[in-house]
Amino acid sequence: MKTIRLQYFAILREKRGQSEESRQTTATCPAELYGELKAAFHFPLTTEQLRVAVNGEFSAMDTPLNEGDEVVYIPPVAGG
Amino acid sequence: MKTIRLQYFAILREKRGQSEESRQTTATCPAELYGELKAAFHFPLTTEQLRVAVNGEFSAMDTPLNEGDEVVYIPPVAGG
Amino acid sequence: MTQESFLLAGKAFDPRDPASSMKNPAAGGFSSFEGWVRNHNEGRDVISLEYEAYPDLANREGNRIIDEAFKKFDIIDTRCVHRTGHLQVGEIAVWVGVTAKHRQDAFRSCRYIIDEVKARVPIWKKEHYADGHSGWVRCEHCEAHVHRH
Amino acid sequence: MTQESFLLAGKAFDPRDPASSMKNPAAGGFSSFEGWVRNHNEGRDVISLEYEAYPDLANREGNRIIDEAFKKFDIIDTRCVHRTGHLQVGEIAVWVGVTAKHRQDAFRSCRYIIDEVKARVPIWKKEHYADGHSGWVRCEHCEAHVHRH
Repeated sequence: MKTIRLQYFAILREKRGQSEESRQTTATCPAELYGELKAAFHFPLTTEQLRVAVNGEFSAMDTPLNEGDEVVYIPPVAGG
Repeated sequence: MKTIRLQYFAILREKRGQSEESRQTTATCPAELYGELKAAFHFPLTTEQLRVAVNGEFSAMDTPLNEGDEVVYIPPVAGG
Repeated sequence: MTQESFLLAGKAFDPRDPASSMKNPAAGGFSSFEGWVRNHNEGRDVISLEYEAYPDLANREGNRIIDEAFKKFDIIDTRCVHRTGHLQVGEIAVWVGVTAKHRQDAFRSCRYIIDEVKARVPIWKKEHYADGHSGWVRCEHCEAHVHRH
Repeated sequence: MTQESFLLAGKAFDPRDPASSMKNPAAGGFSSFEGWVRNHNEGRDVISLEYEAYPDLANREGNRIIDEAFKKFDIIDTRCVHRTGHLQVGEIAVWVGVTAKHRQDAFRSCRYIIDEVKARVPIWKKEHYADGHSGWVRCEHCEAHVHRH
């Protein structure tokens, strides 16, 4: 069990109903953690449609997660 | 013999020492007229390096000239 | 180039402010682009927009794009400012300015930066439509989750 | 587009003036370019410039280029202003602004207009150098006719 800090943006923030939380999880990577969150909060996107940032940097979906990591899932961007 | 109005710009104006004149000539086209002017005023450009405008529009160097036409020789441009 | 070449702006800004620091006697050309909020998109009437950013990563990725532009093109300076928050039709959503000795590098670099910013920087856009609906742009499932607000 | 889309300006101008009439809620992008007087050219130190135009034909050819841009690209509006007279380093020599629904057309059209204006519009540039000499740019024989002033 480790504690992961999550920030949510855009459609994920709206679906979650809040913009951040700390979560206890046994997930070992962002893909696994997303599976857990998707089931809990009915997120409308799959990991194929997302990128992920761990501790403020784009990372692979199978990056090992460590205690206290900050994870942000990035829906398709649409700036400008 | 016809009367042609001439305007001079840039290096041709400087070489001529004035920006316009009316000139009596027997020249039948802008190329021929330029030969006359080049000899008289030591213009440093050849007709291959110039374009010509007759009555405010780009024209061919062998366009027939008519009484009262306005002729402007266009050195290589360098705007912007 | 400074750390602050890419900036997020929470309020309306005047492009002359970021541009004012870019005057340089060695520069022969200044290319700029402004993205404006349009009154329509994909056949729907748009009345306003919301831009939401992940600020830490947006700043980092925005400045990374500018570093790339300096490597790819012979430019003197560049700035990019992207709005966040609620914008009305006609407001400036994003601004890019580039100075270079020659105009070709200024144009190419300006276009590179805006293209990459739109594709890579974590900023999301929610459109509010005249019919009362709204949706997150490029979120493929949004149509199924459109809601009244 | 109006007859006045291309203008010559005998004095310094603020690009916001021609740009101010281009606001349009259907426009998603505004691309602009400013040509600035550089302090050097082809290895020589430049202290000032003179631009001389053949006004009738410059206006006609400038507006013709803008007509072409409307045919080639999907743009909403465009303006171009070119200076004449004596300019100091850093001054704006030429300005082009283009609005379009999409940024690609705005960029392409802006670049088309500045490229064609520089190549075709009868405007000539005389450079004044730090060493006291001067010369008409692109006049191949100028080197042989450089003079003190």
